[in-house]
Amino acid sequence: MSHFSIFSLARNALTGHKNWEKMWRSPDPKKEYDVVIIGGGGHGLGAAYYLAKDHGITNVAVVEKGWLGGGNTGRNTMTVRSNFLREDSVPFHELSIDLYHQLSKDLNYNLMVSKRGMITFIQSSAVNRIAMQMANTMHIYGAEYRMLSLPEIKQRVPIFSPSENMRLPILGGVYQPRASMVRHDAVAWGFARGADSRGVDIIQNCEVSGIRRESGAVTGVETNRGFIKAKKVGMAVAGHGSVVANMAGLRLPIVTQPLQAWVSEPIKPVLNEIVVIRSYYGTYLMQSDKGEIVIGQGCDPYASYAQRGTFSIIEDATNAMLEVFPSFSRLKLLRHWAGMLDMPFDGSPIISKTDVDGFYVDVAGSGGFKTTPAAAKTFAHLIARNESHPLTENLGLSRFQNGRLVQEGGVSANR
Amino acid sequence: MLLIPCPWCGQRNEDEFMCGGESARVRPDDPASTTDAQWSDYLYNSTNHKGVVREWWWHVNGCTKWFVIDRDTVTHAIQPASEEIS
Amino acid sequence: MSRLSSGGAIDRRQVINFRFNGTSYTGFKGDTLASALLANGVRVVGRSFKYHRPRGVVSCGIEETNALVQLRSDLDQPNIRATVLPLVEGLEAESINCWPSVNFDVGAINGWLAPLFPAGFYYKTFMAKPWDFYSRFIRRVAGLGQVPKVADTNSYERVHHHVDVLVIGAGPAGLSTTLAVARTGARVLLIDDQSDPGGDLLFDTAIIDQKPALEWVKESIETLAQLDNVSRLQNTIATGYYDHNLVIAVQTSPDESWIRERLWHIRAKQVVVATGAVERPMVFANNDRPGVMLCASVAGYITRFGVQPGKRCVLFTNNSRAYEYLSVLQEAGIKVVEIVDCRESVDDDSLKIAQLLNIPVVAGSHVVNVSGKKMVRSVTVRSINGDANLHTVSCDLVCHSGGWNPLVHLQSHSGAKPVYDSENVTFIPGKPIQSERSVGASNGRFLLSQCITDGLETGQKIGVELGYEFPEISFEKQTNDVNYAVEGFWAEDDNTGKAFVDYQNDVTRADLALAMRENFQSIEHIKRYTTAGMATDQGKMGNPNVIGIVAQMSGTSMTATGTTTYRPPFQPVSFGVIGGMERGALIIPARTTPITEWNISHGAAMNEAGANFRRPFYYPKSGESMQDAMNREALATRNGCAIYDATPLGKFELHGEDVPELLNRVYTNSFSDLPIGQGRFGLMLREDGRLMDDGVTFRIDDNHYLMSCGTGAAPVVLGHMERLLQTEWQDLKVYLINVSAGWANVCVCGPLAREVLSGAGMDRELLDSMKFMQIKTTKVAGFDVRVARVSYTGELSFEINVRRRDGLQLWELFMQAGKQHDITPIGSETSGVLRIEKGFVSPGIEGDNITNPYDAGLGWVIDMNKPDFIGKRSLQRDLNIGGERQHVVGLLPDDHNAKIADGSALVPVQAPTSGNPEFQGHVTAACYSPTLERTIALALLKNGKNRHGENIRISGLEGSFTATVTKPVFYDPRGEKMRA
Amino acid sequence: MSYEAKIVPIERYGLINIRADFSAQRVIGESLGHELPVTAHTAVHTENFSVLCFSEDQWWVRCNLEQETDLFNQLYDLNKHNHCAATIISDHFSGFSLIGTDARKVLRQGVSIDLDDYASGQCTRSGFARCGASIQIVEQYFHYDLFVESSYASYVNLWFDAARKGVQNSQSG
Repeated sequence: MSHFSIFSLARNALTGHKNWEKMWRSPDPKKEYDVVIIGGGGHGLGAAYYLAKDHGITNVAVVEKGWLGGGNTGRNTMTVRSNFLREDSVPFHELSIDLYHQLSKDLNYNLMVSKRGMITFIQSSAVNRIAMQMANTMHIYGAEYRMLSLPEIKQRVPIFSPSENMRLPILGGVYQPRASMVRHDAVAWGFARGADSRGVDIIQNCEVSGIRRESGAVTGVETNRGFIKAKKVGMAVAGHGSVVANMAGLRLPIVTQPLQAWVSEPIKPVLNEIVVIRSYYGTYLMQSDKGEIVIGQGCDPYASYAQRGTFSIIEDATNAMLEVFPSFSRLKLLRHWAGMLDMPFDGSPIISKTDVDGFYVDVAGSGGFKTTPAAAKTFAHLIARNESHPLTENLGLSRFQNGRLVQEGGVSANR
Repeated sequence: MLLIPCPWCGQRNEDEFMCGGESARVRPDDPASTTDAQWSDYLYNSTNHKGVVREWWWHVNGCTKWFVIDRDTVTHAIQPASEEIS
Repeated sequence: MSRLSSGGAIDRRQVINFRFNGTSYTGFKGDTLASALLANGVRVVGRSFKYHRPRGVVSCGIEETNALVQLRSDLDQPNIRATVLPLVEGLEAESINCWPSVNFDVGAINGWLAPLFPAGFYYKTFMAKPWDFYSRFIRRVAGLGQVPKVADTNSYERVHHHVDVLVIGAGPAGLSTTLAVARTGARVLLIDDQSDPGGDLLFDTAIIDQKPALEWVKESIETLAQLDNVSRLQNTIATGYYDHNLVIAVQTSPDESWIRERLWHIRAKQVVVATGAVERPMVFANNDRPGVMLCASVAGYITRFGVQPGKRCVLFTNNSRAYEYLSVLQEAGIKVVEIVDCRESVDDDSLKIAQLLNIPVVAGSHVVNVSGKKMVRSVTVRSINGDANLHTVSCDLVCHSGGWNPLVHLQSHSGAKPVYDSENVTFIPGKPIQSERSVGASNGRFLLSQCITDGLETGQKIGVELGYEFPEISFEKQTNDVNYAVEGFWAEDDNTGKAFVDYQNDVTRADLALAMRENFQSIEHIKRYTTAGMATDQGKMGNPNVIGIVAQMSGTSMTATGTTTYRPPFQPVSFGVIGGMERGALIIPARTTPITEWNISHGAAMNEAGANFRRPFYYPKSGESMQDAMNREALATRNGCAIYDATPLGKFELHGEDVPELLNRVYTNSFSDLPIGQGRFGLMLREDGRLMDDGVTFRIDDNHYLMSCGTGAAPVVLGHMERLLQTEWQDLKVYLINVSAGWANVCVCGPLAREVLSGAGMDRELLDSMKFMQIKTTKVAGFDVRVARVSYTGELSFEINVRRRDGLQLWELFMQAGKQHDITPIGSETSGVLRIEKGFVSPGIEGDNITNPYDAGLGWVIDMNKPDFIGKRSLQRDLNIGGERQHVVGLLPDDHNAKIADGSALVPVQAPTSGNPEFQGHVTAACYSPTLERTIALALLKNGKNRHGENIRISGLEGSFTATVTKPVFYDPRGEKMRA
Repeated sequence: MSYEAKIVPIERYGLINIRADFSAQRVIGESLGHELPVTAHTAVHTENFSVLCFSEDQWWVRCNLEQETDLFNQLYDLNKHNHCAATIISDHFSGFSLIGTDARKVLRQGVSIDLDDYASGQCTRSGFARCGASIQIVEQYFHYDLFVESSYASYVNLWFDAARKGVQNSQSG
């Protein structure tokens, strides 16, 4: 792997950039691997990277039915944060932020991790109570989260000018300074390059059609490029968790729902922080490095694999946004799209063994981008050692047997 | 904005309804006799099928009736459920 | 000046003054900003995104990538396409993305550094320091225009509309379709983005049946205007095509003068996409220089605006269509010095035109470079195979045409996949997924005659499909266009300069090559790595070129390479119109009770109470702090009398012989033996054993019950029971009727409650005789009321229910009667204090989706002997395998005045307050109790039930306190007061 | 400047909700002296009252306020021997008449149903302006009576005002 730097750019400029190496190989699948990871997004590629880096397991294939990072890795709002309620959530998400902030150097690939800070508006006493609970749980785990007064919000976000007759007046906000934005595609590409250079085979356009088992244990995967033998198979297929798990004869506690995101036309920088207008419809927005205002909201309220959602979500979110940023009224919506979220019943990630020996699942939960490195690292740990990483002991499927859910607001709200 | 065929009111926008999920998820007749695994499966798991799914919808802002439709979760094409479900 | 002395659809009598980059200019009514700038000889209108290269107008339509401007003054808006911006008096516009000026832009230094900035360079560097360090600079140079400085004072509207057939585009194909469908009597709506119908015919000199095409347009419109079943909207652009044939369109400046833009939600049985096609650029070195323009657009500026964009022109093309514009150019006094055609053998029709106009054709050749920076000076031409024909031609205008791209975007939104048409070297609509048809140029039928025939035939088919009779009509129309012949051309050139495939994002052919070299194979990868097609024009012009070049470089077909997915909207849409009018009070409803206005006018601090109700938080007297007000209100309740508005609580009537059975199944306790006139506290669980709601259900009559529930839980509870009745338990005979808003519910509570009520005229005997949990019907001051003796405060308490219309009168009556007892209205925050003192568990607070009723100390409400109830099996599971659980406990802080925030964490008393102490639980609700004169709290604590008497540390952001764990009840533990 | 349409609160009216299974329908019809309408979106109009059909087992009897109690008493007791329920709901709902040449242009902002489908005399229930409404079509396109849950009435007043003449966003911003 050639080292990327300003010097390598300058050197290559002299030769018209004609000598850059491939970022990763395009190998044919071997007959057998120690581990096959299904899904070439951030989670799967990351898991392969950490299998090689942390555990020295390099005889690994990542099989991807389309192109690298073509699923949710490339369809999210690029936000990384750890403001959660539960003791099982906060440290896990904190690990993710820690890892993200060192990954560009580790991978020698610029993920453009920018620490923007996230402000969540408080518009009712009920939200205030939840925010305080979150703040205090986070405080325990060393994650900074503090209250902001209205003038403090105004000072940080000069463009913030809530209308005077807001239906739910903004009483203040909570602020996580370490919430960040990360260039989403780069996460997949960086992990891919890192894994490939350590010997992992990344096989694109390779669709899994079956998971072969013998006496309750995995023996390999059937693909459109033939059978690939492996005693350990990890699944990291955001948006298709049930489809793949079903190949192993399993049902999962998830519903696949569209999660939409959209961007404005690019404008000069006006918004540094990530802003959450929680109380109307749960709208969040931020400005990308490119200048687009990136906006998102909750899931569409039914199962769908269609990668598109209903326009009314955008209409609702727009109203919420304009209540706080009236000057965006004449900005324009440039593009909208949807990812498919495998939403667990309790909204929290599932990183788990299954009833099938050697078959492991990583289901991202309510937005898997933010957890990518932590999920990848702990998933690699689980696969390598066949036991949970300490941070994900309570994030396994067993919680759905004993009822000890890690409630962060998932499907249960709909049932 | 899906158009949901309510058997009583006709085609209406999805925002008049609430989706009740897979109709195959039926409450066990005698919950006490289920194993923990069976109960967990009923409570939390779903088939979450990619393709045509038979599911409940509630016309909350209309005739207030619950009914089933067959909806393709990939194309969103909808058919009234082809046969009665008990 | 480049304005021709005659011609164009502009009104030369109406001069319009405008300013661009600080200079004053004039144009005419009918101009766009772009045509007026060209007419004034303004060539450089903007700078490019990355290299800050000077850019000029390239097209005359919505596909424009270069001429983006910032509007100023009242119209302040960024990134407006000058090519579709109607010129209005006083318009002020500026170039974007340049400093200090468009003609001298410091950012152009990036052009010199360009070798360091290939595609994706930022992934490879800027890693020595955190990205924040670099991004501060990078962000500043990114972005296009600026957020408007002035507030938007306009009104917007959102409407729903239904039609049988929606036709999108009033060009020849759309008009023909509409004409045909209209005759059937089906409801048709024709929408078009321009101010006038005609589509490309507005920019053209086409002939239909020996007459100028625009006359045919005029006649067609007149015909349609006669028909009641046809409506037509101009200035209305379809922006997205969604599920189940929903099309969203934006109408600008509708007739209603108070509306700036209207968002249409149009649901159609059939959608006809007739959005036309746009011309594709050729890819060659320096193809972005001002003066390099699309061929049809140059003709368009001449025909529609009477503008001559140059004097001496070279045409570079790969198709026959471009030749059709030559006579327009020549007649406008533009000398076309040479036609460079990359086809080896040029078709006869084209050659004939060139011959007739006496223009030399250099076949099998291509333009390999353009010289001139802010204006074209010359082009270099060379044969494709070798150095033959190498020569330089001086010119000030390069017209280029790389063929035509059908605007398949809307069809693509609908779920269809475009397919490659090798004959026309372009992507055309694929198999429709919804009830949709594409017609005309957007369907790859580029000839005018084809457009009309396609439209008429399609219209007929649709009419028949919708079940209408269809009259005979002739499909034959005589037009003057020649056959369309095109050859794909994406050959490598001499590398003499940047050959752009995406102007706005500054993506070059070399960038595509680099991406492929680095093993980005999928077209989606290449798009993302190079950003080709991701600018504000979303690749309308350039995408097929990207695909063509990638296919050529990788040696695969266009089909195999495929397109990227087109995402809505088709054109950017202002957020203002997306939001419509739902701002301020309209964003979500604020629900009211008959007492709401009284509360507000009596100074109550209001707060959300759930289900969109706002309720008094507390009632501060002048100069009183929140805490003082709460103390006063709480003490009044405990020692005197208080009144509050309980109207927002949910109230449902249940009728039918199976109501007790239903109640037995949805509540944890038994309702089999409830006498008439009596109520019972019930606890409702979700199937997973978690708290859903609690409330009191009364038996009114034999088959008639009344259930009350929490405000926020009301819609959930009603939905829960309705679902069970209609899906799982269809055999139960129960009807549920929501009567929540029909009754005003005034609660009078406190030891003096009876005095107040009897003072108001209520029967004292009845009050004295009523037992806890009873309900009676009686009269007060002539009002029929239902009186229920229930208590959410722990005090003697009566809820008086009266018809909504009489609610305020009743409230005021009680206020009057209570005056001598100093009756005190109390808010929800005070109710919170009272409930904490009593240890009443709130399903929405202590019940945090984890707590089960045993955890909450509500085991006494559970009858596990019942055969079944919702949640029972899950409770059994919790007991069997649920492990250690969190329990509701009380906390008594050692510091009696401790200010404890709700949500504070609980840690072992010795633990440090941060850095991974053992997490034990959290405070759910804390308050200062004026009755106990100390701070108290309810909390969820791991294994808390078994830890009464232990010490624990409350760890909050504001401070840390030690406290003793107690039973979760601080006041009147036996409930003697409320039963008094 | 605004649409040509006015909003008039419907003042005194009686409204009784009827739920009844198939056999109880007949009994109720007999009691009312008129069969209940059983086709979707239809209503029957008698001299004294109208019966609006909202579902296969849900009706409204709209009458004068003066008749409400008597009619209710007459219907209520039928539940002793039949599976049916009569409930006075004239307070639970608040009525608005939307009248004018532009009534349709106001209403189409709040409902997503096809207004061409509903002829004079018909009725339906639909989503409306984030709260939902029962709608009686008095005169197609020109006169609609809308009933919303009373807790939404003041919001609906604001809504109609804005739908009629737009909101100047500057005032809210």
